[in-house]
This record gives sequence, structure tokens and C-alpha cells, in this order.
Amino acid sequence: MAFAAFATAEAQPQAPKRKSRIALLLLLPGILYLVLFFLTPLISLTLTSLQVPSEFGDIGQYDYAFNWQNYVDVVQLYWPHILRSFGYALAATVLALLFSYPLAYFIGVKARRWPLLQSLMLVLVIAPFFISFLLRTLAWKQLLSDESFIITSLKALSLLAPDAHFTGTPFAVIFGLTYNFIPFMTLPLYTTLERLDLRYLEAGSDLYANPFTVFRKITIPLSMPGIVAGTLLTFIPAAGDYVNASRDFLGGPDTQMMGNVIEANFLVLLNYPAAAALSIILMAAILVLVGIYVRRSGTEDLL
Amino acid sequence: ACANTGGGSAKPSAAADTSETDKTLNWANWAAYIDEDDDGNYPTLVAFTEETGIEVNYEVAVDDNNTYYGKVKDQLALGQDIGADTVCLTDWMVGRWIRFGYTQELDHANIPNLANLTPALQDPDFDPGRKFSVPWQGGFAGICWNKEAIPGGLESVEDLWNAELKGRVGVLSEMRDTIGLLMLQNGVDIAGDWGDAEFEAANEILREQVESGQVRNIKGNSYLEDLKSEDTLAAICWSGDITVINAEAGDKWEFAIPTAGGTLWNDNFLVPIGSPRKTNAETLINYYYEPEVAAEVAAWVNYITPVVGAKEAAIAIDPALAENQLIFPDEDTLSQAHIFRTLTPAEEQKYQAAFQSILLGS
Amino acid sequence: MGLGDWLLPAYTIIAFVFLLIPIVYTFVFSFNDSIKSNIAWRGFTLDKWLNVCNVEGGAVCQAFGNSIVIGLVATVIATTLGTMIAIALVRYRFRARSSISLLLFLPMATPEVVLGAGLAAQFLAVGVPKDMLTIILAHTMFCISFVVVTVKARVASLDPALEEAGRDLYGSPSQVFWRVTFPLLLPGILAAALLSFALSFDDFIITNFNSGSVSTFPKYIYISASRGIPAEANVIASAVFIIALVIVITAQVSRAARVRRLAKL
Amino acid sequence: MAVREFAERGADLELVGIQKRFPGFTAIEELDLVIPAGSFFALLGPSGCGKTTTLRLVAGLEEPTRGRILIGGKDVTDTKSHERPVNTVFQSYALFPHMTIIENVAFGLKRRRMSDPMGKAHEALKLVELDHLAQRRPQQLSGGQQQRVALARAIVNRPALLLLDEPLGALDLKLRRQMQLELKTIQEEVGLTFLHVTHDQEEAMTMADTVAVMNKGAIEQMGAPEELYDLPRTAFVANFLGQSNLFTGEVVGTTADAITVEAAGTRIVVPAARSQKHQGEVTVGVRPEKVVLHTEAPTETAGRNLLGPGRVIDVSFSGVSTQYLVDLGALGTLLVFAQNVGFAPVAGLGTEVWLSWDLTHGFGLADELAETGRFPADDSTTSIAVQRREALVSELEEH
Amino acid sequence: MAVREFAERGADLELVGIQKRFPGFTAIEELDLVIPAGSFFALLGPSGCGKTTTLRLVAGLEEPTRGRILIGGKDVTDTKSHERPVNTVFQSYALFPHMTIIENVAFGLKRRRMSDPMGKAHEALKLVELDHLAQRRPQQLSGGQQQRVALARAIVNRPALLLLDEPLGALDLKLRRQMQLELKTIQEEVGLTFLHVTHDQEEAMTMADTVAVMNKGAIEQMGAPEELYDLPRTAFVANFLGQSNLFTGEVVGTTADAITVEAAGTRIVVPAARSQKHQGEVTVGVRPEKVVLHTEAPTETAGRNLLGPGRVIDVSFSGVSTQYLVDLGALGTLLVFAQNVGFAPVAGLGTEVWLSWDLTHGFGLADELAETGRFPADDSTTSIAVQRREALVSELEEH
Ligand SMILES: Nc1ncnc2c1ncn2[C@@H]1O[C@H](COP(=O)(O)OP(=O)(O)OP(=O)(O)O)[C@@H](O)[C@H]1O
Ligand SMILES: Nc1ncnc2c1ncn2[C@@H]1O[C@H](COP(=O)(O)OP(=O)(O)OP(=O)(O)O)[C@@H](O)[C@H]1O
Ligand SMILES: [Mg+2]
Ligand SMILES: [Mg+2]
Repeated sequence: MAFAAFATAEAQPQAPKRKSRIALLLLLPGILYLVLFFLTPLISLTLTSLQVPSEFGDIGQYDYAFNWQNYVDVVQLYWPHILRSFGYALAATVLALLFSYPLAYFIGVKARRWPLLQSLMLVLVIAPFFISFLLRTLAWKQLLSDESFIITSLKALSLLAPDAHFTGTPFAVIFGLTYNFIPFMTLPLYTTLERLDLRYLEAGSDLYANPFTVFRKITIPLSMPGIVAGTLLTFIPAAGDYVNASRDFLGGPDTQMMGNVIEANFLVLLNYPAAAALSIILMAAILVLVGIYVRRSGTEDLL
Repeated sequence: ACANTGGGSAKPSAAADTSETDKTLNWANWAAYIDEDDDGNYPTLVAFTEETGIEVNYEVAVDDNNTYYGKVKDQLALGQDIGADTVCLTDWMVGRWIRFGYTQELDHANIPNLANLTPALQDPDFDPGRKFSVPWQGGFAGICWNKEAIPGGLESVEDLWNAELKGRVGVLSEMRDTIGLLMLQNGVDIAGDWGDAEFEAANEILREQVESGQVRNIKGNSYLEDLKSEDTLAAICWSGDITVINAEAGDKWEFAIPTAGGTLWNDNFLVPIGSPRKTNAETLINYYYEPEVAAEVAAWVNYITPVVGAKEAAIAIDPALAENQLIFPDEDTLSQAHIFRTLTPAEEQKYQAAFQSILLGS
Repeated sequence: MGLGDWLLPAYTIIAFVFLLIPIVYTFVFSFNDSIKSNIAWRGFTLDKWLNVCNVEGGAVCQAFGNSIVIGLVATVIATTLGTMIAIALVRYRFRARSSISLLLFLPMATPEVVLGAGLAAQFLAVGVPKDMLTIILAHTMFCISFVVVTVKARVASLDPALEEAGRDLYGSPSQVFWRVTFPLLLPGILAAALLSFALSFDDFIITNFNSGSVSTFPKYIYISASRGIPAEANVIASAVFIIALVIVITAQVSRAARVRRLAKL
Repeated sequence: MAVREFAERGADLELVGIQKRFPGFTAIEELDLVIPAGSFFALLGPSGCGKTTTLRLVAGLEEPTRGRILIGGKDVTDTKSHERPVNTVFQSYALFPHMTIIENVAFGLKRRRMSDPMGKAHEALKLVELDHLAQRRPQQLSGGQQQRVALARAIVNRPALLLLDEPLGALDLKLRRQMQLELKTIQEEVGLTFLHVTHDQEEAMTMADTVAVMNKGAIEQMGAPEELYDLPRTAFVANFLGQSNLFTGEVVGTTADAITVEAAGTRIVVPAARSQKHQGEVTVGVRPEKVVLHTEAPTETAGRNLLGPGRVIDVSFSGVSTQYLVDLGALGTLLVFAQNVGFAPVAGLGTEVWLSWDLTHGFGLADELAETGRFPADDSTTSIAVQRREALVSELEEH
Repeated sequence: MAVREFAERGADLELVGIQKRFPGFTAIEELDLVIPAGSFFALLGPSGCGKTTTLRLVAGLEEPTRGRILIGGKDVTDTKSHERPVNTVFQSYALFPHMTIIENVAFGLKRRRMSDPMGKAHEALKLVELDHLAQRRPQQLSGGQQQRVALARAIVNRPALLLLDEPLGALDLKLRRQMQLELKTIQEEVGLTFLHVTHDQEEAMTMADTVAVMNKGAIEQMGAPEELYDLPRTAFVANFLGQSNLFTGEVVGTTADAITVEAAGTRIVVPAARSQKHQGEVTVGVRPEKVVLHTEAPTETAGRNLLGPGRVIDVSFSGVSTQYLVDLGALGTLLVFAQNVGFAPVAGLGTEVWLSWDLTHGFGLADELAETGRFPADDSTTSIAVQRREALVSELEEH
């Protein structure tokens, strides 16, 4: 099941052996595969990002060059989308963390006494994995459309201005991102909290810490690996997502993210260099952010 | 790596025809674009198979001209079979395919019924003499509205910018239709000789309306969802759709060609370069150019049929239908509709980018 | 005690309701007697469940079938390659270790659009036409990293003393692998395989860039989304959901029963 | 939380009618206990008998099902754990893995806003000779070092009552003896009340002022260590606290001073004052070190019980003393310790020997000896429970 | 693999010039060892001294950096682990968690294609009294039961050489003693060669024919247990194997029979034959149980060393015996054991006492006593390394 991906196990002392031919045999196929289908595409993506339109060429025809100007162009043209992507992803990550932590805490700590309940709740957390995320997003779109029960009730309760609407707004996109990545946040949190040794909490309260201090000084720091893993697993895909922000789903013209821009350039405008340059920028930005984050949170070993 | 990015300079060559022995045909088309009965069968196709012995695999594979092109262009560039022996695409996209040599030349001898083609469509600028493409269905782009919410109705594109409709207006992501309507509103003859200035003017109007929040969203076919969920109350629409959703979700919507004129477009059969079943495709095209068959399809899909004689045939099915201007437009109606002129690759690139910049916001 | 005692359970219930709302919606609308699109409620029918494959010449079912095939093939390849890497990473020491770890981490840190666009550009440059094969290649690529992470945890938690005991008890290296190591890794490998399948089955973004004209279930939904998704898609999604849930819950309940039985001993 | 002062001196602890039920299991049936302020009290018992549970009740980490807990005369039954003037050295140390050693030790001081927590923490670390490791993390210390940190972390708070849950369990014999000495010194210096849980009888006996032997959730016997050892009241205590040679038989004679028991045809005399029962079936016993080994038949003397002849069936040298196993036929096998004051064992394997002991060393028990298999049912409940949970967890994860 | 027979009897083991370096650490410097067939050999030493490493070298789980290993006269240095006629009972049992108990026990037999593996496995399980649990899985057994299964799994193969790596470490004292008896019985019955690693000196001494004391990767002393205890050659052995009272001083007189050492002004006589050095600075010692406590000044006798007067500074009762700590001023503190044959301690706290022992019990050491802190540097490197690695790996995986 999916949540095992985030599971950590009691590590056993291992005595890694000397360099061995067996290791090479075991590694070679997989590594070769990744080099072939991950690394070389990245390289050719880089090359594509430097192309220029063919002289006299038709739409979608480019020649190899070293046109770094492409990067300048896309940044100039799309900097709002770049900022928006990271802004939305950050907001969604924070919301997902706030939503998931209490949930994961309940499942991982409070429900320990009832293993069956615990596993059933875990199943419910991963349940969304089993139904297409496109369908779930569309369901939200319907559930939150202007004349839907939810929105009209909110308007009736004056919680929403009469002419306000939800779909197509930044809120809707952030909402969708948050919802779709909640399992990715909850599961790593659960796996660390599930292993949280309650004796530390007892020791804390034995040492005069009130429940809030215990939570702040002991629970949170001890669940840090889960927090880091969860936020990364949420932030990275959220920053690159283009389904939620798509105009056909929850987005509108002013909520378009980098993913949408890349898609439009790649599939509609056939502007491959721009799409590639944007991809490289997105990836580099994420790697830098992740690197800084991981270093600051003191979990470098994760990488 | 070989630098065959996109089109490529060397045009691919057509595949050998095996129609003689291979009595099958793959047809890629848009959704809800052929007659369908309650069991999910396509009656005209069933009849076609009975008549000719050719098994047709009808696939709803085209959701958008651009994305469909994006999916198959690499195979086309290599001259490979894209899994479809005939596809129906819109005029301007057909023009691109022909330019790139992605279509096979049709043998008119195999399509005697082509004589039934409406004269107005016989010689388009992207395919003079219809050597590579044959129209399937056509339609208008105009405006539509929710009759319950807007009992007074709308007349022109200007009416969409009415303050009461703020945030409840949809426009199409198909550049030629949305910009076309706006240019017509500006008094431009979209079929004629216009340039950057005219385009820019229309594009600016759209940008303003989108940025001010007057326009709720810019969508492809899914604008219908918004109409149905009442996220939008009025929109730039395609003619055939309104009949369909009225049938489906209650008679709530109305379509009109704006006073300044609407756009007219056509989707055209073509045979992709890698298809080995061109003759079968031609047989199919010929079949759908029989007026009775064309009428049957038109009665179901509610789009404009290019087949002369279909209206007469339709009267036999349902006299009311024949009166529907959206299916069998008379001269008067047709005179209000205009065809967007073919763009050069450079224009295409430039205008699409400008239009997309609105779609992507900033 | 007091407040904290019911606050957290209450929150949990609300959270689950929230998580399940769109799923229930999808399920309910699989019974909608809709015509083309499935938006307004038009009445209850079982038709869509009974005639799933009849709409649009069976396009839904064909897409679904493609997704299953792609998922299975990609899972088998990714699981095999990933398990091998995981074993090597934990059990052997070699120089390029950290670069390899980085290479394995990168695909997980790369947004899907970048993976999709990069691979698409690559296939384009080499002139490989897009079809099932390219989808499988793409899916395998992003699954490998997840498999490595999952299986690695399992390998690392495997006490090397067990293998040593196997050798000590006259097991030859291959016997030790197949009788001791492999059975102990199996649960981890199965979990990894399941995860791969789930990731592949639900992937849209990478698929969209690399699928050419081949349809998959998520892609079908995405395309249909622009003109109304037929209720049949809801039927298939709901069916997959229910089957998966039944399998998982059965496994959990029987595991719990086993644990309880075990506790009684 | 109010700033509180260090405890001036230890407080006394009183448990009144405590009962603790877990779902499906009663860990403590009925427990009454008074530990005077400033004393070193050891709770001794086999695994799973409820020692840790008792401690957790006192620390406030578990609520009693019934009964009251008083510390220094104040009822703390409903006081939260972090508000009790109690600190615990946990069986598993429970050092915070995300803090350095010094932060661990200073944790409690900071929570109570004591002045100069770091200084005091360093003092405490110096006491356990670990100040040089102050900046390390717990994972970087060996088991013994971790245990000392746990001790420092508790002691630094000068709690009125210090609970120690097998704080020396992980140490090897040598270090253990040193730590025992240290603990004792600290307790005497600071004058705190120590409640020390252990299953090491030697540890309990050498360290504590009072020892209580617990069995199945109840206290079987309690008293000064010498007293308990010298005069066990039940078979459990006789065998748990050191070893005993036990004989069960009918009382065949009673005088004011002594009773005579006939076991397998042999008469054994026990002082009446040292016997819990004076009629019927009685189990009597004697400690192995009180038994003297004779290689020649000794003459019967009034003040001594004499058994034999028997045969030495095992001699095992253990450094300080030699243990002899003597087969006495129907009477069973007897264990005899003889301190190695000379070089060679007194009697070799197979030698015929006689055994005798001073009447006054015998004792009579309140209950009878239950027969056990060669391997006793190894049902340390905790260990099984822990393993079960581990198995469960790992199974869940395998998924 | 060829079908092999059960070993008819134990084989002898010879280690010649073994050295084992790990990257950055030499675990074994230079090791020579001969263990005769059929003997019970105990390897004793503090944590991290290289015991497990030695065993792993013999089992073929580790390759020596230098030196040769011979089993039954055959050089097996380059033979693979699974081809050596050796079985191991691992420190951590290493039972296969995915197999039932009976499958675990039958594993080795099946690998060697022995006939009736199940029957033989059941036999072995009966031997350790666990046949009724044959169908359970290891997780469902308690620690002690698991240990017995591990033993059965090794013994069932009747290996020429059985390696036991602290097989009784997890057991409580009582069970441990019983298992020791059992092991010894099995060894004698089957006649196998046992190489038993432990850090429990009492265990080593009661069980083994020969004990080797290992320290920092080398064997310090080796011999029969009584011999080692009676005449330790180094300060390490004197203190590791039991306790010792040691005095360091200059040799001030030498006769053919004895040497006289002057320590802090007091003369102590030690038999020359029992001293490793006869001149210069020499450390001499005596075991605490050999020392007699006098409450009145005894008269000096020829055959006895006499110290005192001193003051009793600690009395601790441990059941069988009482330990006295006597402060002798400049001479330091002495430990005296007295078996509790009477009731009350012989001397109370603060009593003035004299100490004496028979000259013949003294011994002189080859090296000098190194000063140690109150807490010895607790640097069992394995535990630290293991914990570090665990922390690291688990962090890596949490990702
Ligand atoms: N939460 C719980 N639920 C049910 N039973 C429990 C629980 N905690 C402890 N027990 C049971 O209560 C009994 C006493 O446990 P406790 O931990 O007090 O034993 P102990 O004397 O400390 O043993 P040890 O020496 O092994 O530490 C055991 O039988 C244990 O299984
Ligand atoms: N793979 C290794 N790499 C580096 N050092 C090692 C390795 N294995 C063991 N050592 C070191 O070798 C020394 C001896 O280790 P060994 O396990 O033999 O000790 P031991 O005597 O069995 O100790 P214990 O009683 O704690 O089990 C230790 O200092 C240990 O740290
Ligand atoms: Mg306990
Ligand atoms: Mg060891």
C-alpha cells in the first residue's frame, strides 16, 4: 500500500561490504535506465531550451543554438506565473500541514490502542489514491460552482458576498492543491508520529512540562522528519501542478501557474524552447528551495 | 540527435493503400459529432457497414485542434500511421496539415457525391479545389444566454460586457471565434484583408474584459459545463451545442448570431499521411455526401451540413428541423456569418501568442 | 483531560468527511441518468453500471484497459530495477554512492511537467513515436525512485545476522537469497509494486506529454472534462475505488484478526 | 506554572488501597505502602509483577482505578504529572534524542524557571562524571552513559521523591556496582526519598533500607534486607531472594521453642518463633550458606539438624565460593555454598557427605512449594507484550 | 553441496597468528589459540574487546586480515561460511521471522539434505522443551524461548564446533543458571566442541573447562577457571575475574620461596612461585574472600600477612555473604567478604579491625594497576557505532 513508501523501519546495523561486482550488476540496469530516461531528457531539455526558431520555418520548427535569451524572455514574460506557482504551492503546503498534523496525530498516537481502527483510518486517508484525482477535482468544481448548495448556503449565511464566486479564483486553486496533496502530507507525518515514543512525552511531563510545552518542545521536534518529508512531498508536485489551476478545472485566467504556461507553450503555441526553459527554471528553483529548506531544518541526511 | 523538430523540411510520403484487402476504417472525430442511438450505436455507420462491408472504428479522439495535433504530429512527421485513417479538423488546422504535407491527396473519382458540396465551400484558400480535404460539418460562433436569468436576451457582443453580467460571462478559447466575433463587433471584415492593428484592437478589448473580471473564464468545449452549472449566464458559443444542452438540461438557453455578425467554421475530413486505407476513407466520405445520410446526421448533431440536398431530405424526417436556421441556414443567415481568413505561419504564431497571453493571465 | 479528549476525535471525523466528499459525489453521480455530461442530477439509474463499455464505442473501457496494461508493465519493470538498486545501496559500499542517491532523489524532486516535457522533448529529438511504449518507459522512470525508497527501508531493517545465520546453517548464497532474504523483503517489494501501480494508474501529467494518440483513463477524463464527463467514467472510477477498498480493508481486518489471535496465544 | 523551590528534603509517600486495572488485566490488586521521608526503598519482584505500574501511578503517568496517593501528606491522586514533586529515571532512560545531553539535563530546571539552569545542569553532569560529553546527543553515548545522564536529569531537580525504574539494568556488573555506590551516596547526601524498582535482588539488598518483594500485583513481604533474607515468610520470597533448600512435611512434634517436621523420613527441627505455621503440612528451609558439609559422619548434636549421608553430584567453582549439589535421595537435592578460603574444593564429585546446620537458621513458611518444570514458563509479560506490539507494527508496515 | 554427515565428535580449533583490521580500527591484534576437541571453551572479556569478531572469523562470516584458521586440522581460512562444519548461536538469535519454529530448526538439515529433517528438528526441540511451540513463529515467543530455539537450531546440526555468542545474555538470572546447566549437559552428552563467548565471568567460570580472558583484541590469560581465579597474571585479569585487593610497592626482600613488597610502609609477603615479577615495582594482591577480619589485634604469625588496624567504612549485606569495606589509611581501601554463617555481621560500621591472610593466597602481577576514574570510560565502541548508524539510516529512510 502506498503509505509504506513513507514508512521507515528500525534500521539494523549493516556492515556494507567492500566494493563488489555484484553491486555493479545490481545497480547497472536501473541506473542505466534513469540515465537514459531521466538524465538525457534533462540534457536534451536543456538543449531545447536554447533553440531558436528556424529561419523561414513554419510554426513549431526550431534549430539548435545557444540562445540563452530564451531564459530572459520567459522570465520577463512569465515572472508572475513563477511567483504564483511558488506562492500557491507554499500556501497549499502550509494548509495541508495544518490540516494533516492533528489528523496524523490522532491516527498515529491516539489510535494506537485500536490497531484495527488505526488501519481503517489509514485506508481512508489513502482512499483518494484509488479514485482518479482528475475526477475528484472535477467533483469539487461542481460542488463549489456558483449555484451549488455549498456556495448558495454560504451566501445565504452572508459568509460570502452575493456576487462572490469560488471557482476560477486563487482560493479555488489553492484549495484544490491542498486537497489533492493531503495524503502526501498525512502519510509521512503518520509514519513518524506512529513511531513517536510516548515515553519521551511522559519524561517531559515528569520534568514539569505542561502539555503545551511537551508538544512544542518534544512532539514537534521529534516529528520533524515527517514534517520535512511531508512538506517536500506536497510542495514539489504542487509547484509543478497544472491540473488544479487549469481553466477547465478550478482555475481561471488569472490563476495560471507555471505548469499551465509550460503546457500551453508546449502543446498549443508549439514554442518548445520557451517550455523547456521554463521547465529548467522550475526545476532549478525547486532544487534550490528544497536544498535551503532541508539545510535549515537540519535534516540534510534526508537527501 | 536528428533535429527533426516538428514539421521538418522533408515531407513524409504517403503509405501504400491496402484498402482492397483491409476492409476496416479508423475515424477520429469530436465528441457528439455523429448520430447516436440510445444503445450507443451510430445508425448511419451501421448502415454504411451493411452497404460497403467496411468495419468502421469510430473514435472520439479529438478534443481540441491543438492538443490533437500535439499528440500526433511526431508520428505524422515520420509518415507513420497515427491510428486514424480519417480525422475531422477545423479549417485552419487542416491548412497547417496540408502545408506540412501530412495529408494524402484525395482521389475525387472515388467520391462522386462530392458534386453535392455547397459551392461556397468548394474552393477555400487553404485547399484550393478540395484536393486534400472535404467538409464534414460546420457551424456558427455567436452568443448565447440563460433565458431564465436574462429574459430580455442579448443582441450583440457588446451586451456581454453589461455590468449586470460581471463575472458571469464565458468566452471560447478558440482564438478565431472569440477574436473573430470581437473584430466583427469592431466592424472588421474578418474574411478580408486585415492586419495587426485590427487584431490588437480586438485582443485588447478581450484583455480588458478578462482583467476587469467581466469574463469569468476562457474555455474550450467545457464552457457548456459552466453554462449548465450557471457559473456563467452568457457566453460566446457554438451554434450546435445550445440545441444539445437544451435537450439535455431543460430548455433554458438561447443562441443568436450577434448583430455585427458571427463566425462560420468548418471541420473537414482529411486522410493522414500514414494511413494505408485511403480508399476506404474516400468511400466513407462519399457515403456521407448522400443527402439522406447527411440529413440524418445533421438532424442529430444540429450543425450545418455542407451537403446540397440535405435540407430537402430533412423535410422528410422533420419539417420543423428544416426550418432551423442553425442547421439549414438560408442566404440571409449565411450572410451574417463570416469565415476567418487563413493566417500565415508568422501571423499564426504571433496572434496565438498574444491570445494565449490573455488565457494565461499575468 | 476534558477538552482534548473529544476535540481531536471530532476534528478527525470532520477531516474524514472533508476528504471523502468528492469521492461520495463521484460515486453518487455514477448513478445519474445523464445524457452527455454528468452535471445536473437527472434521476437514478443503474444503466451506466450495466453498460459501462457501450458509450462512445467503448472509449472509456479501452482507456481503462490501457491504463491497467501500462500500470502492470511499468510496475514489474520498476519494481525489479528498483529492488536491485535498493539492495545494492544498502548492502554494498562503492564510490559513486552519493551521486547515485542524488540521481534517485532527483526524479522525486522534479515536478511532473518537467519530467513529462523533458521526456517528450527527448522522444521528439530521437524520433521515437509516442505510443504505449513511451508511456510505459516514462512511468517506469518515475516509479523507480519510489520503489527504491520503499524497498530500501525494508532492506535496511533486515537484520544482516539473519542472512549470516542462513550461511552459517549451510545455505549457499543463492539459497540464502531465495529462502531468507527474498521472503523477508517480499512485503516491502509488494508495497513498492502497489505504490508504483497506483502512481502509474493515476498519472496524467507525464502521460499527457508522452502518450501520442494512446488514451489512458486519466487522459480520457481530462479530455472528456472539456465537454462533460460521461457517468461511465464515474462508474469505472467508483468500481476501482470499491474494489481497492474492499481488498485493502479485507487485508487489514484479517491482519487485525491474526494479530488478535496471536495475542491470545 | 509557579516557580518552585528545590525540595528541602525528601517527602514521604503513602499509597492507600491502590488498585490498577488495565482493560482485561488487573496489574495491581490492592496495594498499601508507606515510605518514610528520606529513606531508600526498593521494590523487588519478577518481571511483570507490577513494579513499573506502581511507579507510574506515583509519577502520575497512570491513574489508579481505585485508591489514593499521598506525597508529603498531600493527596496528589488528581494532580497532573507535571505538577507532582516527583522525578523518574525511566527503565528506558527516555532521553530526548533531539537535544544535547546538557539540554536534556537542564530541561526540568527550565520548565520550572530555576535560575542558572545550565550551571546546575553542568553540576549534575559532573556528579555523574559526564560533563565532558555535555554537547553530545544521547545516541552518541553508550548505554551506561545514557543511564547516568538519565540519573543526572532527574537528580538535578532535587525532587522530594525520586523514582528509579531499574536504572542500572543496562550496566555490566562492574559499572553497576559503582553506580549503586554512587546512587546511595547521592541519596544520603541529598536526603531525598528514593523509590527504587529492580529485579536484581542483590542490588535491592545492598542498597535499600527497606525492601518490598512484590509478586503478581501484591506485596508478599517487606522489611529490612537482612530480616527478609534471614526469615522469608513464603516460598516465593525464600526462592526469589537468594536460594533456599526447602523440605515439606507433616509437623510431628511441637514444643514451646521448636517444631519438628518429618520430611521423607527425616526429622528437621525449626524454631517455633521462626515458623509461620505450627501444624499440618509445613514447608521448612535453610539457606545454602548456612549448611555445613562434612566428609565424615559427624556426631549428632542437640543444636543442629543433621542430614545424610548423600552424594555430591555437582561441584561448581564460582570464584568467591564453591557450590555443591548434594543428592540426598528421597529428600531431594540440596545446595551448599562454601566460601573458598582454602584452595581446593572440600569435597570432590561423588564424595559421600553429611550436611548439618544450626537449628536456629531454619525457617518455616506460610505456604507450600509449587512444583516447576525444568524451564519455568517464561512469561515475562512485558517482554511478550512488547514483542507482540513490535510484530504487529512491523506487519502493518510491511503492507 | 555434497551431502554431509553429522560430526561424529567435536573437532579441535586452531587459530594461528590471526589479525583482523576493520577500516580504521584493528579489532584483533595477534591471536593464537588452540581449543582441543570436545572441550568447553569460554572466551571472556569486556564489551568491545573482540569476542564477537573472533567468533565471526571462525564461522567464516568475516575474513581475517592475516593468519590461518584450522578446524579438525583442516585449514578452512578460505572456505566459505556455509561449507564450514561450524554452527553459531547468535548474540541476537537471528531466528528467521518468516518461518515457524520447526522450519527454523530444520533449515540447516534441509540445506544439507539430511534424511528426516523434521523428525530430527522435533527431537532437538524436545531437548530444549519447546516442542509444543513448534508451529509458532519466533515473534510469538519470549526472549528466553527464542534463545532456546536458537540453540536447538544450531545443535540439531551436530556441528563439529558450536559457537555461542552470549547465548544467555537476555535471560534473567534464574533461567540463565538453568540454561547453563542445560548447555553443559548437552555439550557433555553430544561431545561437541563449544566455543562460548560471554562477558559474564561467573558464567564462564562455572561452565567452561578452559577460560580465556580477552582484552583489547588479545588474550591476556588462559587456563582452567580455578587456576585463573587463583593466580591471575595481570591487573586486568585480577579485577575482571572477580575482585581483588591490590597493592603496589617496591620489592624489599627476596628469598627462594617468597618476595617481600613494601607498600605504603607495610610489608606484604607473596610466594615467589606465585609472582610474575621478582624485583622493582610489583603489584601484589589477594582475593577478598581470602582475607579474615579480626576485631581484636591478632598476634603476628609467620604464615600470614597482617594489616591494620583499619576502620570499617561500609558494610553491605548481600544475602549469602557480607561485604566489608575497610579503610587502611595510606594503603587504601580493602574489600573483605565473609560468608554469613551466623546471623549478625561480625563488625559494625566504624569498628576498628585488623586484616590477615594466609601468605600462600597472595599473588604478584606482571603489570601495574592503572588508575581509573570513578566511572571507567564507558566506550563500548560497538554500541555507539551501532546507534549512530541506526540513527543515520533511520533518518535517511524517513525521507
Ligand atoms: N497498558 C497496559 N495494558 C494492559 N496490561 C498492562 C499494561 N501495562 C502493563 N500491563 C501489565 O501489567 C503487568 C505489570 O506490568 P509492569 O510493567 O508493572 O511490570 P514490571 O514489574 O515493571 O515488569 P518488568 O520487570 O518486566 O519491567 C504486566 O503483566 C503487564 O503485562
Ligand atoms: N565492521 C566493523 N568496522 C569497524 N569496527 C568494528 C566492526 N565490527 C566491530 N568493530 C570493532 O571491533 C571491536 C570488537 O568488536 P566485537 O563485536 O568483537 O566486540 P565484543 O567483544 O563482541 O563486544 P560485546 O561484548 O559488546 O559484544 C569493537 O571495538 C568494535 O567497535
Ligand atoms: Mg518494569
Ligand atoms: Mg559481541
